Amino acid sequence: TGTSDREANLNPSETRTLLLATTTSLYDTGLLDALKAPFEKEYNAKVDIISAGTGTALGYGENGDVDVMMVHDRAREDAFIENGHGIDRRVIAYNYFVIVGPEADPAGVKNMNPEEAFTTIREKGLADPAQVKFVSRGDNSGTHAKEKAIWNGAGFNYTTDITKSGDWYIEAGTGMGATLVMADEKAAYTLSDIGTYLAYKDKIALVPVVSEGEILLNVYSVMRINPEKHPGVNSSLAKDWINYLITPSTQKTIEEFGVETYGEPLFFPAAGNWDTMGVNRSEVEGPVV
Amino acid sequence: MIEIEHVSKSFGEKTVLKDVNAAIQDGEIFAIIGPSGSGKSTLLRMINLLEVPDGGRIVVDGTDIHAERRRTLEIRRMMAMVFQKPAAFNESVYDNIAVGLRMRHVPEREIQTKIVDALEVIGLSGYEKRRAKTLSGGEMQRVALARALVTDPAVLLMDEPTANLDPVATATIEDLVLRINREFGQTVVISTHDMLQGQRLAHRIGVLMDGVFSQVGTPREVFALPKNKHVARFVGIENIVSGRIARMSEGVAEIETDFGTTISAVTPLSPGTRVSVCIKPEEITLHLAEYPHTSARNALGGKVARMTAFGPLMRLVVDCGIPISVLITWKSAEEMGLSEGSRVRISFKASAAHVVEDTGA
Amino acid sequence: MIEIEHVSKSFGEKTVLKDVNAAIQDGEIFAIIGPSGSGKSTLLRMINLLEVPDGGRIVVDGTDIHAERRRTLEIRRMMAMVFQKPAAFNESVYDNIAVGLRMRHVPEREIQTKIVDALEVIGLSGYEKRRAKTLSGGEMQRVALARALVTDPAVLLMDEPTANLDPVATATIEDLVLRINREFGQTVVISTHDMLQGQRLAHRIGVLMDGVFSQVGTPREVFALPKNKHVARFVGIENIVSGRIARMSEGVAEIETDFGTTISAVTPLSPGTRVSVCIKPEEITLHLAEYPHTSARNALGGKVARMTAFGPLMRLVVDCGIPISVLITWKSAEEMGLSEGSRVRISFKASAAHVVEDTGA
Amino acid sequence: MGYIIDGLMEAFHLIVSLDPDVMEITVLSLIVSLTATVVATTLALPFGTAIKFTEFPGKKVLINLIQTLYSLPTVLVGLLVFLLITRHGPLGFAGLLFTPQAMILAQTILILPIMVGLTISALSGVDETIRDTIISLGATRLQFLTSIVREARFAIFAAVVVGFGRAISEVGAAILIGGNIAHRTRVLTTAISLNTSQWEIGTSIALGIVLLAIALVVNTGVTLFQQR
Amino acid sequence: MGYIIDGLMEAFHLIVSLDPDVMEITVLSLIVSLTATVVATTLALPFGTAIKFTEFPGKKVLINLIQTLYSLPTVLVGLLVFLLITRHGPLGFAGLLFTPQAMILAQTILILPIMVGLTISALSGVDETIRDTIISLGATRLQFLTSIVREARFAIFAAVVVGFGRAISEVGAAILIGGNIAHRTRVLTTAISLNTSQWEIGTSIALGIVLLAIALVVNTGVTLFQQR
Ligand SMILES: Nc1ncnc2c1ncn2[C@@H]1O[C@H](COP(=O)(O)OP(=O)(O)OP(=O)(O)O)[C@@H](O)[C@H]1O
Ligand SMILES: Nc1ncnc2c1ncn2[C@@H]1O[C@H](COP(=O)(O)OP(=O)(O)OP(=O)(O)O)[C@@H](O)[C@H]1O
Ligand SMILES: [Mg+2]
Ligand SMILES: [Mg+2]
Repeated sequence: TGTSDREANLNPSETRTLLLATTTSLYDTGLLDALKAPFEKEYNAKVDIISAGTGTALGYGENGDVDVMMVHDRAREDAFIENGHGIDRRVIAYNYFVIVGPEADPAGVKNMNPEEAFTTIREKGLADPAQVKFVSRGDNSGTHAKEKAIWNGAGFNYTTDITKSGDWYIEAGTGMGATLVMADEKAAYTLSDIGTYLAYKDKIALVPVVSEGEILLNVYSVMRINPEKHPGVNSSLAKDWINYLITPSTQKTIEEFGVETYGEPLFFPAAGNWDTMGVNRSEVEGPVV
Repeated sequence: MIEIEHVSKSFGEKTVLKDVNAAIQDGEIFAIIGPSGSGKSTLLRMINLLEVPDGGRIVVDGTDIHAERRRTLEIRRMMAMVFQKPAAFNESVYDNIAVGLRMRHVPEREIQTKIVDALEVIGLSGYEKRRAKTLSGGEMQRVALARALVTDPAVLLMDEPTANLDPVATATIEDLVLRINREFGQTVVISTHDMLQGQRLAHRIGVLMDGVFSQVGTPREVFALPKNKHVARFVGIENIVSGRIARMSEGVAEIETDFGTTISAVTPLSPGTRVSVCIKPEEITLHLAEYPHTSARNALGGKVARMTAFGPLMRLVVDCGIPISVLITWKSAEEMGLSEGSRVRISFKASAAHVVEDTGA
Repeated sequence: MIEIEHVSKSFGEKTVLKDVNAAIQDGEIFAIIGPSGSGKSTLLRMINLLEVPDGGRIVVDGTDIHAERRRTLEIRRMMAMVFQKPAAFNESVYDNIAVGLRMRHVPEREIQTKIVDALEVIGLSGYEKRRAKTLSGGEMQRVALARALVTDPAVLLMDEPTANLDPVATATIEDLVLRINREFGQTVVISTHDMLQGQRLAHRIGVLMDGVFSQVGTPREVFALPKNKHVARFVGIENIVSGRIARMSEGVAEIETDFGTTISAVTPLSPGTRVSVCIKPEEITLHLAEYPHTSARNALGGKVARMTAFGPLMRLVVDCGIPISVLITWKSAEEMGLSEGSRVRISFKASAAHVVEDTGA
Repeated sequence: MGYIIDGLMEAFHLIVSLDPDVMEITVLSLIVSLTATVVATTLALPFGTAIKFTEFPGKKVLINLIQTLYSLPTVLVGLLVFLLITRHGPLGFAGLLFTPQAMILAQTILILPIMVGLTISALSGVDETIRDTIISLGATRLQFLTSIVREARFAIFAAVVVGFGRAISEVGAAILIGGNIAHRTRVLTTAISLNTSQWEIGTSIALGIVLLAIALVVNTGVTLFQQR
Repeated sequence: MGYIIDGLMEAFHLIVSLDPDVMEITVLSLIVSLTATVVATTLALPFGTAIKFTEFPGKKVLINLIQTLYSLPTVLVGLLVFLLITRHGPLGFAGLLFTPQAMILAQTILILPIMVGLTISALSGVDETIRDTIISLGATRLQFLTSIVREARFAIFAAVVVGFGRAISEVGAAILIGGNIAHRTRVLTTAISLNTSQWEIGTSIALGIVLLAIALVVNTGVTLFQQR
């Protein structure tokens, strides 16, 4: 059957289950947990969230092992969709990456634009790696992709000018949290998504040094796995989930999420902001049918 | 019947058994004696299927036991072995003895009766709950015997089963073995280094030496008529004199010894043959030097060189050119007033000198 | 000197040693004999500091060895022990023997000489490279002895060192022990269940029974004059007759036995005392029934009930109302034409009957 | 140090309050790892005995390979099992991915080499004379197995404890195969990882202590069992 | 199966081409884990021997606790070491965080319990008669240790192999303490994790195979050494 739900196979009396793969940084904000409760109630379903690195999450999707995918790496999403694994992408929210660094700001990049700041950090880092350092996620995550984009935007060739260019540039190869901790330990700069940074703010001494600039835009989207390529995925519930996310009430929940905890919102709702994000309106508001 | 046919065995470079042959009858008690390292344990282990012969075969009741792999278990279960180094399972004495029975699915109640009886017989009643690992050497040896016996084996293999036991405990065990052999017709193959034990228990003895059974025979045959000087020496015949048969007169051979003296002895061997003459110390009569000559064919004069206790007897070494050991009772030693240095005459009958051909080596 | 003073030891509920006392002189060979489980090994292990006495103390050259913990190593290094179950290190024979020397930092060249010599003496030359775990029982026992001996201990402790050896190998070992004892004045404490070995080797013997040394004395004393009937039975005196001293006449006691007969014997005990009379089988003279009466005080008629080989001798059991064992030579048995059922007379001197007081138990 | 004290306090609190979430993941941890240990033990005993007591060419090489697999990284096991049970994998039809069953499978594979290897090692510690005695007493193959294992029981229990320890403490396979789904496949180690990635160090330590606490209970159980 | 074949091919390629990046992380893996194993062994032998051959109250409890620490999750070890060596921690002044030295420390702590436990287990396999013989021959404490360890060497080598396996295959502590910094603290397991998170399964498997290959080399070395 088209929707041969594996949960149903195991236990037919159980409610339907949606398997959702997401990146750690999104999951760790707690947004998805906040969103899934009303959905589960409304649709008499269960949402099981698997959080992993962007690559792993997409990997699960490529194999048709999950029903829905939520990541924030447009380039790889495009490839994913192009390869026929994903369909019906909808953008649900956005926010901005921040460049964080030591309070003392040894490179003096505060309030520069992102590209300038990166250029300066590199320059000062090359000159005095003991004072100025940059920690990179180095793991090909969405955040890392963004970092590379900024280096490119600043006119550097990432592989030749940045990596292996000196002790100032530290390629960590770990999650966002660990990278923040490392940057903190080393009094270094790094690029972080705002959600993770806010979650870590109290535990580390890093402060945002650059938080504005178009290039820092971070777009979160959802898509379902293509049932034609992967028969057996829970397609109808996946549609329900996407549609649920773009409804105005859900968008409102997204807008308000985190205010209580952090004193500021973690996400901006996608609804009405397709321009800011540079995507089609249908990708924001068009219901999946 | 256990037929051992041309069995050989080497460990690495070292050949332990060359060509071992013997047929052990049902109901027989067969003792293997031989020097340390001669392969007694190896042979028993091969009968028990723990070791595979390199050559030859062992046939038990018509079955070549190392060839018929399908019947291995059945054959093993009709035998039981008491090892030279008895192994204790890390369990109670009770559980140690019960192992074989449990393998045969004997009901626990029956096991219990058997074990209580067995402990009684070996003199270890009340030891049921003791950790077997803490037993004394002799206690463990007896437990190992009980472990083998309770399985009622048709063939009992015992590798020096009383090595760690005092004479009183040994006697108990020997009585037990004799009894079950008589009552149940159990075949017993025992290796022992205790010559007296061989004599006491065995119907026949095999002397394992240099990779072969140098001699197989009744205890009397082996101890009184050893086949060669090596067997003779091993079974405790201390006086072995080399020589050559010079001539025969009236059916009695005159043997010129390498030490100049001449010994008369009864032997079918012909003149010219090189021989060893074995004279058991207890076959020699000892007199004070002044005693009138006796009828015994052989008589030598000498001096008492050493006197030592030898259990119920006294052992004298008399220097007659060659040292000759003589066993006499304490009583006679006392009566004769012997002491080291006393001049004496020794004599023995021509029939008391056992002559064996010297075959090299 | 090793002074054993009021030593006691229990394992759990079980009291093994109650009150053991002995003083072993420097240069003495002291043999411990006793039934299996009597605590021989335990006592040796306590001297070797492997076990701690529950009570009493062991003083070696003035030092209470279990109290002076600081000197433990020094004391251990002046001793060496040959264990009843010799343990083989999972190494070559060479390395097994070298262990103690390496611990003492003896130069490797010297070690090598010593080991070659030691292997020669124990008859295992050429065994250097053999894995010790594959040695035969007797071979391992000899290696363990070599391992102990090469350290030149002032005190050599041996726990049944020849249990797995044949008489020829045993004789070699005994000669070795006697020689080093003579040459180097080594003190030797040996436990053995081989009575003859005790007799052959020991200057003095201690009989360990029921937790105490029932008797300590020269071999002659222990074997000829056992202190009580238990010792008597243990050392192999088969004829032990219970009775009561009825009267004394001319310094000789008349003992009414529980079987009706009367035995004359020499004893300082006074009339009325309950006693056991021990008569060694070899002290008894045996005649055919028609033989004229002898001068011996004690004479009994009977019938030969059983004849068995006993090494160089023949053992007869004569039924005289009570069964009496007699040892005679094969020769006399033959000369008298004895067979089972023959009517005989046995006799023994009053001085040949050893009388011990019965003290309960 | 503050974190450690916080962790201890929180662990204490979590344990005494029987926090339902913690209870749930603890129970799942126990079920998954205990089952994997039991399955691996059941396989390791006959395998180990067969390898130890059979002579065959390449035996040493096999043992060497088994020992090499002690170094199997948990992530690699996770990946291999993933490839096996992913929807398009050979066992995809069974729908095992993201289930506790799959985690049991992965942990079993992970600890099997070490359990076989330590079983062999344990059996090597049994004296040859004991082996001969068992055979001589007329043991069937199965009786030989049970007797020799019984004799080696202390070392085998040590192997079991090692296997269990490795199973319950591993996270790589559990997270890849289980997906760390709340209320479904979240176990103690994946929860610790999650909390660590959120830098909730106190909670991580608390969960670690809970993990050690249940390991303590299991080991005490095993110890008491083996001393029977 | 495709991935596995890819992985095998890639592993083969990485090995024969002596890919410098792979060489680098392989060498670091080896250095870190071997050092940790050597340090842990050096500590475990005397500790294990002392615990085994000394009688003291609470001995059973101590052994139980040691066995419990077999279940120590690597992340927890990572966290504890992190708290110790973070800039604000008691050892912060040493600047150990994100260095191979710190990884060695963490792995040593991780495998120490299992090495002590298995040492005790190995020594328990030595017959009491051997123990008595060593003492009787007049061994000093140190000689006793070396002799008994020598006699238990097969089981101890098994313990070493287990310890090494656990060290080289662990990732939780390595990533937390080392940070998986390219060309500095990246080891095979952290590289495998990274590649897996990027869904470079072929590379992950290839690196896993490289890891097993070096484990094979190490184990073969240990085996040859112990058979000397
Ligand atoms: N695995 C082995 N490798 C090499 N030699 C061995 C092996 N097993 C036994 N041997 C040798 O074979 C010979 C015979 O050993 P076996 O145990 O049968 O002797 P034995 O007659 O029982 O001696 P003992 O009276 O000392 O017990 C010995 O010299 C022994 O060293
Ligand atoms: N750890 C222990 N626990 C309980 N009983 C023990 C322990 N060790 C020894 N025994 C008992 O103590 C007694 C004396 O043992 P020991 O080994 O000293 O006897 P032995 O005289 O050497 O006997 P054998 O002649 O049989 O070697 C034995 O009955 C033995 O069972
Ligand atoms: Mg033998
Ligand atoms: Mg003893």
